[in-house]
Amino acid sequence: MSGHVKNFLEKRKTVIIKKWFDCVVDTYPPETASFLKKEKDPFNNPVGKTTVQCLEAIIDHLLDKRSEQDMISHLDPIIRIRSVQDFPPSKAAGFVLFLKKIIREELNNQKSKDVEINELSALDSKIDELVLIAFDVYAKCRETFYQIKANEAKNRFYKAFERAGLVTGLTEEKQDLS
Amino acid sequence: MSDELLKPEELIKIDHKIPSKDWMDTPVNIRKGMYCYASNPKSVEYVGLPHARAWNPLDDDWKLPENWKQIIHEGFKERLDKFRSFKVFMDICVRCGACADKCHFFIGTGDPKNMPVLRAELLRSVYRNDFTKVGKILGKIAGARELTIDVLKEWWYYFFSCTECRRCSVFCPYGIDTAEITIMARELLNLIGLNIDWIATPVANCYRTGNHLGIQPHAFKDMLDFFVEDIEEVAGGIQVEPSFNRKGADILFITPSGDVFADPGTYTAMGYLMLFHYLREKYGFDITWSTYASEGGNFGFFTSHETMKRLNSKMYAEAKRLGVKWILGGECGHMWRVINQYMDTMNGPADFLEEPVSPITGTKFENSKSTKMVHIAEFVADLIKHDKLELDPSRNDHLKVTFHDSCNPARGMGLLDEPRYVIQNVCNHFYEMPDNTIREQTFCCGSGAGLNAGENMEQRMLGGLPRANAVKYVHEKHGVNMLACVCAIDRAALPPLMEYWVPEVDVTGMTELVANALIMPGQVDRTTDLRGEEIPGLQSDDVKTEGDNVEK
Amino acid sequence: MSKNKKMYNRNIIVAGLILFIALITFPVWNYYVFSGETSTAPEIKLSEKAKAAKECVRSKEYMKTEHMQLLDVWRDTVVREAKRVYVSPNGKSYNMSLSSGDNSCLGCHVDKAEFCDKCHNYASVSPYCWDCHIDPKEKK
Amino acid sequence: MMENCGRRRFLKLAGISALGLAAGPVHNAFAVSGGSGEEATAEMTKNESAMTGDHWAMVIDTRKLQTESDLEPIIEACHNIHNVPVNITDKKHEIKWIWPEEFKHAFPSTDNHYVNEKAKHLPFLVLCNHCENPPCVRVCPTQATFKRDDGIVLMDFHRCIGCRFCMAACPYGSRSFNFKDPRPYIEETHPEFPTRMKGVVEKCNFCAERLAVGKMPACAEASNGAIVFGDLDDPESDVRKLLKESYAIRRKPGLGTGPSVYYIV
Amino acid sequence: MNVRYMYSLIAVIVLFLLAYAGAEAGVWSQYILGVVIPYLAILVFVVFFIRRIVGWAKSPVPFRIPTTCGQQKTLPWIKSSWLDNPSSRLGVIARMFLEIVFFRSLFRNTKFAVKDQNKPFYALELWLWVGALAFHMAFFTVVARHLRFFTQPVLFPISLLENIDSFFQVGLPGVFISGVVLFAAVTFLLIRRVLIPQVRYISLASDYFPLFLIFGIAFSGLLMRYFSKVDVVGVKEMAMGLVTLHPHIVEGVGAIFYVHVFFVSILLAYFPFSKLMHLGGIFLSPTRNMVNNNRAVRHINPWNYPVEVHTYEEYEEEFRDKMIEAGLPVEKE
Repeated sequence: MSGHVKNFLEKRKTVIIKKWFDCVVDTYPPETASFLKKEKDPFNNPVGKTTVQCLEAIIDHLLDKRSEQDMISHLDPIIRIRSVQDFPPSKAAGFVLFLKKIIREELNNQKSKDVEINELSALDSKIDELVLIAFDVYAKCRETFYQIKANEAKNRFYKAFERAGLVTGLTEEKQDLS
Repeated sequence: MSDELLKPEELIKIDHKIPSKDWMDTPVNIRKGMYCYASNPKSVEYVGLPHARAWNPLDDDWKLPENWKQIIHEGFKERLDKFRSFKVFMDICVRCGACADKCHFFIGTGDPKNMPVLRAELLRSVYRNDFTKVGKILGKIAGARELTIDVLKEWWYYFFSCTECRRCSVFCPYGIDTAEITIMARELLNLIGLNIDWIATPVANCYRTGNHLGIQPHAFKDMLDFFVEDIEEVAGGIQVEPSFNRKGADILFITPSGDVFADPGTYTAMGYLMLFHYLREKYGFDITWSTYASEGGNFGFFTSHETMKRLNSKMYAEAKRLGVKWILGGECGHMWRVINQYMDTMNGPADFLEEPVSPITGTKFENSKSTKMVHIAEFVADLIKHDKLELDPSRNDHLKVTFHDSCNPARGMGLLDEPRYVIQNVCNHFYEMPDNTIREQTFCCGSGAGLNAGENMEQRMLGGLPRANAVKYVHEKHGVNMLACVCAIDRAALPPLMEYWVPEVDVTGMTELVANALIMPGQVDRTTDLRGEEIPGLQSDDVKTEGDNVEK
Repeated sequence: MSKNKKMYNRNIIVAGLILFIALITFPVWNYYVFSGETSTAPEIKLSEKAKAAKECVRSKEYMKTEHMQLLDVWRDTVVREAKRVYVSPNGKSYNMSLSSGDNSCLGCHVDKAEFCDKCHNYASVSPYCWDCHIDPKEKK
Repeated sequence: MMENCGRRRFLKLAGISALGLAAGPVHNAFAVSGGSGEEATAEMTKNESAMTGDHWAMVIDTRKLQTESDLEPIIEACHNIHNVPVNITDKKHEIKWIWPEEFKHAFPSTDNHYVNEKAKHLPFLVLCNHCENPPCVRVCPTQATFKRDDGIVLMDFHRCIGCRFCMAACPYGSRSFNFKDPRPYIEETHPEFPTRMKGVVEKCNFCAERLAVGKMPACAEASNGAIVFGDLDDPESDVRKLLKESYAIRRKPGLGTGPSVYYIV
Repeated sequence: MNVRYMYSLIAVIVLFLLAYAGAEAGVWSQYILGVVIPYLAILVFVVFFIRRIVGWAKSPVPFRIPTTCGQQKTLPWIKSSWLDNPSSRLGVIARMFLEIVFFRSLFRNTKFAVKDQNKPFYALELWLWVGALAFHMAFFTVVARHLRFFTQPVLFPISLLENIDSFFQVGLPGVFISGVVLFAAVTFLLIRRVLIPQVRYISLASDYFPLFLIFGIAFSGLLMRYFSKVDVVGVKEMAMGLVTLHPHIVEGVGAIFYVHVFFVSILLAYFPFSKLMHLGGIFLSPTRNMVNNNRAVRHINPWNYPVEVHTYEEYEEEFRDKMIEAGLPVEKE
């Protein structure tokens, strides 16, 4: 991809992140959204803080070459949170798509002629790729989550009983889910 | 197709600006993963609580007794007359909002009704309607509303989404304690048979067998016997000999049964055994366990004051029967809130016991001279201070430890420095989490007060997010890999929490760390910790520990 | 269960309430027990000269409530703009001065104690005019 | 009209102009019903006899003031009518508007080391120089010291908060600070002029209060012609004439403050 | 538009119009506004305030449940937090004092921020604390200052307070800082409630009403002092009339005075029925006014009653065989 889009993203990074963050945060109820936006303490506001950090990282590395593994690590923290919050999968992972609209808006605002249409569609497909990765991450998080859930009782009680030899006959079937 | 569905404009449009409806007009939405199953009628029946029945929170019909409104109203009135805290807290909140963002559930879920002030308003609105003139006259303008089935459902959902951790109370200028309000609300709900099973069944079990899992006495002993074997293995041939229900022992030991039956609490239990063995060998320390009072934790506390008292009574009863001098309490959170703030008042005076004195150091535990029950952290800290324990902290060198203050010992008792003193004497690598997430400002594990069930896992993950987030911070900054705590619910709740948010961090009890570092009399070289894991550096060639290949 | 008649922590709460009532009613008992001073507002006694003049620089009502504002304006105008003559709405000229000369405030209202202090004391107003300006009568 | 002006300033000072804006209409509404709703129709003017000028200045003919005793009546005249507390014995707390100074202190920047013997012992009468570029005005945080259009550097004692920045800024030491209540140290108070209060700075005012009623400054009046006062911008004035005739110097000219007090030597 | 604050705003506007009309209507209505209503308001305030407190006092404190915000008193060599986790009466008094006078719990609002990568620092999130403290302190000062109207001769502490309050001698009449601060603080608290969505969400009409009312009181007060002057001597005469129980009306005092007095009366009468009772309630808050000496001194619950328990005998009865088999000692073989 040529440098125009990259330059543009770099130049308008703060604005784009700000807008994107606002969009993502507005997926929460308004009372909560204001808290997420306002509260600066990362320990009193892990959701807001994680969200903004992840969005930054994604923008920074959006156009990198070898990005798939990196992108997973950038998307993981935010989706890890959203996947246990009250969102359907489309919303939990779909926030990535807000980026398309925001970038277009920004391009219009800037009346930037540099970025050509084919560059833009290349960017779009990058974002599409990102969404797919986001869904992968989402699925992975849910999978982990259910594993934890399934293992909990076992880890908590069964394991101890088993170690104590108070449970017999199931050892062959034992499979480690962790 | 995707064009139609996922146009960003549309997504944005849909998600933007949800009209802000008045909270009173927003009915509760009981969501999967965010609530606990209804109580099993058998459990409710066993302890003789009213209106036992099978019901499902997701159903429209909760099979309430005919006169449920009257029951609630009368129960409300009775509690206002019995508890000044309740009455005052119903009246004086100014809704300043200081508590709003202090609740871990609000921080994690973002559900506005999880703000402590609003949680309390759920009850207050009905209070105004039923018990104040202004509310009766002005109605909704005065913030009053009638108790309807929707309001009741809201109560049930949100008062079983409070872990009674009291963090909000720390910041309230009037000390309004949402825990206190939640306790009252749960009492009211129990009057019409609305409880959750993760509370009701442990209550019944504790009542009958003495522990919340319903483990019968022989199994309890078996379990400890197994620890004896395990200790022999990991501690190089040490043969510990716990005693049970032994009359004439000096001291009775009571710990939550979670330590006996659930990982990683079991390692803490092994720690107790090793510590007691060490003290017996060295100083003739004389302590007994009980199978009757084998549960320190008190799920009655999450049901009603009366149930709490019924379960708690076993401690003094057993101490009296066995004729011990005083009671030593293990690591537990709400057990200690009950002991510290309720036990003596409810089931005392314990005049058949002696004022606690450490038989080893001679230290008088002045602060527990009436209740006659000493916390193991106080007891061990005193031993270490008097140099009565031979310790090798380097045996914990593979651990980088941080300490999670459990809500109840922190905000209902003030046990902050004792466990820190102990841990810092048995570990060389100790790191604190940020100031506003520890001590009296500690974040809840998200699973306290009976919410430690399996079905509400999302709720627990979100409630524990602020805690996990602070752990993650020290993990990333200092490489912390072990989260210590002095609470059995923590030891049950934090491992899955860590597994989801910070998979590299494990959970331990304080006494496990002590036992790791303790140089047992007559031990041969110990190369593993209590978990049977090799301690790097003590082995001729380092073997990589297992935990490392857990998938991300 | 509870008889609903008994008060708990009775002593300290009753003591607190008595303190509360004492505070609320302070002005009343302070008046009856300690001061007992007449409560009517002081009458302003006009000097002969003022009586003769019949009118002040502005109307009586205006002066009653706004005199401090007027003086504030005067002092600024005099010091900062060097304007010292006040032509009142009805055309008369006055020397814009609190205390100097016959045509000043005190030149007419010659008795400061009667004219100023009485009301100021009553309303607990302590203007700092007299820290610098000199009442000609008190002149040492 | 003037009163409006005054109120505006008051508001600015009090920092509650926002409240004032909101209060305006309500005030008017109430003004009709309660209190006094009188329209401000009074006018404030200068005295007819007031002396006006564009740049008041003073020329001191040191040739006519040879000894301390020549100066004494002048100083007394000033301090008397201005209620300057002259009985303060503690030198550090002394208050002075106009006083004698040795040549080397009055004119330290003169590079002539060998001043003639006469000048060396001559007492020079010094006072506030009413500079064209007064440093004291620049530093005053409350505008208590300000420069009038007619060149007089004046103090508004009402506004002085006693920060003493002006004292630090004045290169001539023309200002004094009231460390204590001055009244007990005044022999006979002069009711025409106010005293000062504790914590206020004071200095010579070029007898602004006398000019306002058409009188010459007290020192000039008491000097038997040794001190001449007049408008520097008026070519016909006495001061201009004098300066044309004789050689005059000013204090510390190098500082660029532009004193309005000239000394004929 | 939020109905909750609209209700309150409209209520206060209606009250204003009532008072304004009353002040204009004639001497009889001025008498009602200036004498009858203030007396009634005080009476309602005192009687119902006491009733409310007594009501609270009739409920016992069955358990000792202080919120502990620091280290407990324990082993002698561990430094305990005598203030945040008081183990003595003195500690409780100090804790309550700091809470009531300086709103210490609100002050606790620390925030953590990571500036550069690894340098965390703590900042205090103090706006609510500053606003609330300024509001209450200023309110108290203003009330105390008003005693100059209710005492004759004016007591020394009151004039002293006035002098301090008007320390910055700005303009004439001198500006009282407390009045301006009160007005600013009440405006801040009001705006905060309206603008922060989180706080707006939890606010009820009864939260806005006193704020609007106090705003009205402060505003009318400032107006009277600085802009639309009233006859202060007349005001004092009327105030002294109330105090000496020989009430009367002084004519020509100005309508705004009646508005001011009416607002204050409404506030007083409203007080005991509202959240404003936190003034009294804070003294009775069990989480703050109790000593944390739970394990050292037994607390008595007046309604403690015996409960049904599962005795050891019942327990042994059920599990005796298994216990014997496992080698556990039993009472009855």
